[in-house]
Amino acid sequence: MIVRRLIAVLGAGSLLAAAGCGGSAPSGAAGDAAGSGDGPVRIGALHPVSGSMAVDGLQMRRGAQLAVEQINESGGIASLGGREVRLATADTQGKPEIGQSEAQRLISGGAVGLIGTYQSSVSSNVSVVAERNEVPFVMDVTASDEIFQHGYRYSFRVQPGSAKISESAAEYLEQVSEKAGKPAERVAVLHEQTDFGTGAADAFEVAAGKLGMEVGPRISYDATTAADFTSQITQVKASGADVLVVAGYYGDSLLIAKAVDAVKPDLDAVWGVSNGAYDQPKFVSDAGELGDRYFSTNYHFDAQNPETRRLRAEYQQRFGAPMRTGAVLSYDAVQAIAAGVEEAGSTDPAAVRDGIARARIAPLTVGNGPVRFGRDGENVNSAAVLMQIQNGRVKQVYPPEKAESDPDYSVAW
Amino acid sequence: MTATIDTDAPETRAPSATLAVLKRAGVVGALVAVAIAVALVQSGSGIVVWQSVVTGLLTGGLYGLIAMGLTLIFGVLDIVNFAHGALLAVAMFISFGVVQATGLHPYLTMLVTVPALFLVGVLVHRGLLSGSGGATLENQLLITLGLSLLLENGLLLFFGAEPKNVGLPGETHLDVFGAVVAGSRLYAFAGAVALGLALYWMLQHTGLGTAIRAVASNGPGAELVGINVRRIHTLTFAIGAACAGAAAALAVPLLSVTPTLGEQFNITAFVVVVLGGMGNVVGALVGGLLIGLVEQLTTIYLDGQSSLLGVFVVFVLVLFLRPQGLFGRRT
Amino acid sequence: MSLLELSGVDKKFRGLHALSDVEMSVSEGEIVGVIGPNGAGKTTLFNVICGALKPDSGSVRFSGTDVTGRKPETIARRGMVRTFQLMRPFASMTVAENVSLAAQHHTRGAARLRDHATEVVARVGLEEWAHRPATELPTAGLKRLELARALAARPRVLLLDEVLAGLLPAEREPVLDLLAELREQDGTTLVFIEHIMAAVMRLSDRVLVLDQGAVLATGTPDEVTADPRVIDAYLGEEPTTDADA
Amino acid sequence: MLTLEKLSAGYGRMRILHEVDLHVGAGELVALVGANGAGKTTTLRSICGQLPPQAGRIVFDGGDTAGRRPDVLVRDGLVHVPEDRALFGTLTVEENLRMGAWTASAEDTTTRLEQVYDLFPILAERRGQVAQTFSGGQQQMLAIGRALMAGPRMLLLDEPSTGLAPKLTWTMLDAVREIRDTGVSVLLVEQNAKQALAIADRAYVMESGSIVLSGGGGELADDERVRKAYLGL
Amino acid sequence: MTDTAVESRRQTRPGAPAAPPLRPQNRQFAVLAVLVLLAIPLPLILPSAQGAVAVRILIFLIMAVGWNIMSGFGGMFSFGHAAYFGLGAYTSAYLLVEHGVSPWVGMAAGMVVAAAVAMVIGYFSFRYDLKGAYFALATFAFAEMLRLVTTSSDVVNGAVGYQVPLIQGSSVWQMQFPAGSPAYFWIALVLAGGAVALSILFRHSPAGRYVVAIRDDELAAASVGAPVMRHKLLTVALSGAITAVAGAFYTQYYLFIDPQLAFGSSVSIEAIVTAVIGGIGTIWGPVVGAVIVGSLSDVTATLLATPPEFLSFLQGRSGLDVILYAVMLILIVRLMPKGIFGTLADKISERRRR
Repeated sequence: MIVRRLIAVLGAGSLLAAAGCGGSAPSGAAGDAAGSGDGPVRIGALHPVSGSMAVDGLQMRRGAQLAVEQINESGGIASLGGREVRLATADTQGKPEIGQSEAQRLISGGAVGLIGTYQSSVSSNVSVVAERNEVPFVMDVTASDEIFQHGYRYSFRVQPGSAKISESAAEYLEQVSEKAGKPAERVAVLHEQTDFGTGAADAFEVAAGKLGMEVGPRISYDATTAADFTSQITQVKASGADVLVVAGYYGDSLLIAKAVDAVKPDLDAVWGVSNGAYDQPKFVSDAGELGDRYFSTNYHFDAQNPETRRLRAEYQQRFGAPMRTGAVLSYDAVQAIAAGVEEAGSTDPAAVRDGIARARIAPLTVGNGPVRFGRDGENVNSAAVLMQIQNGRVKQVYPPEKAESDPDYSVAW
Repeated sequence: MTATIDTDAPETRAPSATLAVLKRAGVVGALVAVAIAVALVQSGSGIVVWQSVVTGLLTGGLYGLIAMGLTLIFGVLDIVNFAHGALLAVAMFISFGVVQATGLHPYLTMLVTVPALFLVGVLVHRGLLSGSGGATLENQLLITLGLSLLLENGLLLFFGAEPKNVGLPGETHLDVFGAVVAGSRLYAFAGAVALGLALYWMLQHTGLGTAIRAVASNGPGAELVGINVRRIHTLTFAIGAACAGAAAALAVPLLSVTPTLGEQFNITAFVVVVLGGMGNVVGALVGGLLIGLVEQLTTIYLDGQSSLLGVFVVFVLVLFLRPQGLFGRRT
Repeated sequence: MSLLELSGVDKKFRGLHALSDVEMSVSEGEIVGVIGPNGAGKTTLFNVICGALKPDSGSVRFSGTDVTGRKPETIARRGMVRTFQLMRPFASMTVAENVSLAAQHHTRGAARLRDHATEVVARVGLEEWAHRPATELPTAGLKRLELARALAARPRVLLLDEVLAGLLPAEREPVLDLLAELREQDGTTLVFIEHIMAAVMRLSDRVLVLDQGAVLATGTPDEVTADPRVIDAYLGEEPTTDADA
Repeated sequence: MLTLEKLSAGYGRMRILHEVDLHVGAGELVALVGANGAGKTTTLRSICGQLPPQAGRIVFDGGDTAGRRPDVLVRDGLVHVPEDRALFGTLTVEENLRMGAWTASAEDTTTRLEQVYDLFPILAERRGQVAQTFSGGQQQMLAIGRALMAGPRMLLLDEPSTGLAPKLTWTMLDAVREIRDTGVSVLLVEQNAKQALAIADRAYVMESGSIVLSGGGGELADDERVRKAYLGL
Repeated sequence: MTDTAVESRRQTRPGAPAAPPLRPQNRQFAVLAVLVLLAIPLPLILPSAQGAVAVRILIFLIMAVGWNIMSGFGGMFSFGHAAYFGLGAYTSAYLLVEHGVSPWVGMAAGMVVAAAVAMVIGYFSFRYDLKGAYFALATFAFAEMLRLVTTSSDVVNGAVGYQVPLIQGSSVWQMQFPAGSPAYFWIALVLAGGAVALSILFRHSPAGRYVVAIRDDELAAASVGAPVMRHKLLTVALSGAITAVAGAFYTQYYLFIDPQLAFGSSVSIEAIVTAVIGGIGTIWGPVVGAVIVGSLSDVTATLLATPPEFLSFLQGRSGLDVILYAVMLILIVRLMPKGIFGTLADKISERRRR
């Protein structure tokens, strides 16, 4: 008796909660659930706006919002008679299972496509949801290359994959060091030991090997516990390597820079690959002089593109913070979906998918041309750029056509 | 009249206890020496191993520092304080905030963090842990677990997840027989030793310290000599929290300050506490050094493995074989 | 033939000699009382017999087999069951559940278990309490529950640790009657620690006196109570004159 | 000094003491004897504040002790030495003694420390030794010494002879009488009836949670009924 | 003798409570059946996002039931149930991805592996007599070790983890269905119902009664013949196996698993918190707890998406749901140590007795 009553009460409670969730979708969601009504075209954005990734998540959500505003200002979707676009947002909390249910919610709310999600584990889940529902999913930031090995039809990615960045890093390193007259021969690699760092280091090792560089020592570390890298840097110093490649997150990369400053190994360069710190303005201010002349190969907003400059200025003005590359990628991802709708002339997600596959989008991030998706869903023209901290600023230095200034192949100590 | 009662107490027992501790210290020392020798063979580079040992000891000092407050709470109140790491994070944020607001030298923020954490400790103990609801071990564990989630996410809610950094003004590097030591780490290490000695002195030679040990040794007995046990418990918890405050000020130049930074230290600190024997402040310091070494040597032994793995292996071995810790006495 | 036999049992705690060289033999159907002042080692003796403690040396034989250092549950299942001086009910269970648990190792099936438990509960006079939480019982009830639980395990030898302590004189009678009946009807062998001498006198065939871990005397109740050493051990020595000096 | 009026006490629903009346005058040494499980220890635990009474009153020095914890009563001069001695095992002898004077001034601590060392010289010899390495007799001396450090006006002693060899028991009880002679009231719980009755001014005999006999110490010592209460003859 | 027995069963005196039913499990099974029947139409009624929440609740439920058997009934406070969840998840994922074995077989294999590991960890912990905090810390250490070893083992894809390949169409044997299919919910419902049924069966079996007695008083239980070690091992094995089911189903539903998701300490904490909030050591506590904890993050998400006026400052802030559940955990432990269900059940049975 008691039990049943209790369960009934709780059941009612959870139904209420569930109803509440449904209610959180903007009103009218049910009306155009099929995506065929006259209302705005809905694009779903999944980002971690709570939890430890919230800062980046929020940046990306805002970047997507700016893209939607830009589209509407320039007349909406022309092929649908100027229909407006609206962003439907969701918080993944950085958890795959939340990401999955939120993706489901956005899709049943009538989203024609999804963007997201900043984390590989969440993107892995959302890509499956997208595939099953036959709704396109354009990834803005997602490092994992694994997702694109399943032959999913509905998954796309704007940013260059981890392997591509690593290959570019090896290539740029070879060329830049050669040009400076100090060709890199022996490269030490220090990487965090999860998926992200290991993947980057593996790809780099292969690419560098092909270019005739010797990789070693390779040292991995646990980013969640490492508090001091003096020993690792001493090991690098003892090995006689010319260059130190670092694939890590922000905090650990900062500690590595401090240890390099302490040990002062005999290096020609410190080189970030997909690094979370060495191309961040925050690193410049946190590390100060000891970060000077650090290189970083990564995806990046295109600092040479006036459109990008305009967008970043607007972001800075509206939100009081510099716009990060992730947010610019979200902007591009929304543009990709909008272009897909434009191309398809329909809000049917399957048609939009084909539209995206056909579309060409001028990106605000660095690329070798317009965003164009290959068979596997990867952006064929995605590219990584080399940045260096010069005089307290992060500058694009290579390849030459993207360079703001010349690379300075030397170290500060 | 004098009552003389002849006794059969073996008088050799006290010295033999000291001897046993020395013997165990010898065994541990020998194990460490062997471990270092193996590392030398494995790595092939003297300087790398030496740097690892130095780094391990310095990091270990930090672990000892953080574990001191925890061991006090564990030993006297029998509370597995899962919120200790979160308290450390709170103290770090206070320290960071003070540096930001006033430009004070990071170490001087101790003047704020220590009293602040002391107060937090009083509030937490009085508000959450003492009294009937907190009675059983599991309940206290769950309450402190809840508290750590609360504090971490509270910090997240109000300060965001962006890591914050505090530099040490006038940071220098020293050369110790070829190994490089950052001044900030050396100061933190010295601070850990000083704090450990201060705590030890306080426990051994002050009335309050003796009372704390008395309560730990026999709570009902302490009540029978007129000690207000609940007050001593609160004070002990507050002192333990204040230790986290001191640790925070010493460690703030070394780490990126994030709401969840306590997590990485929490479990290490528990290992240190168990290793050193619960309630044993000097044991915590020694245990900290050992764990620091274990971490560094793990990375030499097992390339590609997390340094935590070695820590957990040592932990499990200690739990099974010497649950009273290296320097504790089996009860 | 002796059913339970201890020889040379020694047990030390941190230098304290809790039992030294204890010899003891109990025949089938016998009732043996164990007496001795506080701290004499009586409960330690039970702990060693029932496997809760391992003796440092010496052996415990039960029904012809050596059970020294065997696990308590093994010894219990063989038919040697004890009660505890400080009552240890299963706090989350009712009285009947406490009792039927003890019968589980020889009786299967919910209905048969319940019948068995009901019978035992009635036998110790706890019917009214059968379905209440065991923790609600008063002292006397808990003592009976200890007894009931041990009985439900179908003991051949029942070791009772102060089942009468804390009972009012009026409450003792039925328990004593029950113990007597156990031997008469069930043929159970009883070894019991007791301070209440009237009970020891009335029930025991033989009495074993422990003092400071050693067997001070054995014999019939009359022999033992007349033994001056026993009286000394109990009431303490007379004041000696030289101590006044 | 101390009066119990119809005191009933116990644990939870379990009642162990049934309306106990008892009185200890100033400077008196009163023995409370009885068989195991008669309720003697429970009586002491109630008096010292560890176990709140279920009914009845405890009046110490003219005031009701209701709701006062042991640490508060110690400040008023009522000190309890429990049967398990409750020593601080990891502390040295001297630390144990100094803790005994937690409520006293530094001056008093020093003088009392000397007095205790005078009473039990062995403690002075081993002042630096850790208490848990002591034998039973030494622990008992330390426990009493620690209680004296508080400067008690009334001492509750629970079975000071437990675990002692018979010869030592007497010496111990003699020390108790010595303490009485310094003006401290003592309520002594003993199973060791003969000796307790021999030194007590007055005595109560307890059985099944009630007082069944009372009278002068010497008078009860010869009383056949005491013997019966123990041996049940 | 028989007469008194009958009389006491007939129960005439007002003071004595009535004899409980001979098989109390029958009533609990009935309740379970009703609950399951009521839940069957849910996925057809709920919008799909809420359907996903409902599945998540069921996963929490299985985890909490598993934890409750060991820590609630058995009193062995585990702080490392992520170990068993993760073993279930990884075993099934490994078998499916590397060897194409059906997830159902993988689930069964995961149960076996988890039970075996639980028994090994348990054996050593009991052998060395770890109790209370030490036991909790040891279980935690084992779970963390599994996480670290998995992270760096190429055999199981290291930190990358496993992504379950998507198949075309739906297959019960492969446990894959189209988006929004109610089948996932129904499978989870069967598994959760089975877990609760197993927990009921166990609780009322001779073994389960021994386990509870051992929890209450180990020596007393041994003294009436309860085989202590064997039953403790049985308990941890059963607990591990049930928790492994949650892990295996999780992998199959979310189609992705990595070391942090599988063995991370947050998994252990979720299992504990769910059972504690509902009520430790009761059959229905984990059920109640799962409904609350499982839907909590969605309730807060809703609250934050469109916050009421006085909470508007929280919009866009993070961590609120965890704060809520932390506060709930602390309050429940302080004020209702038996959890929501345990406390209510006590109150009601007390009132009934009066």
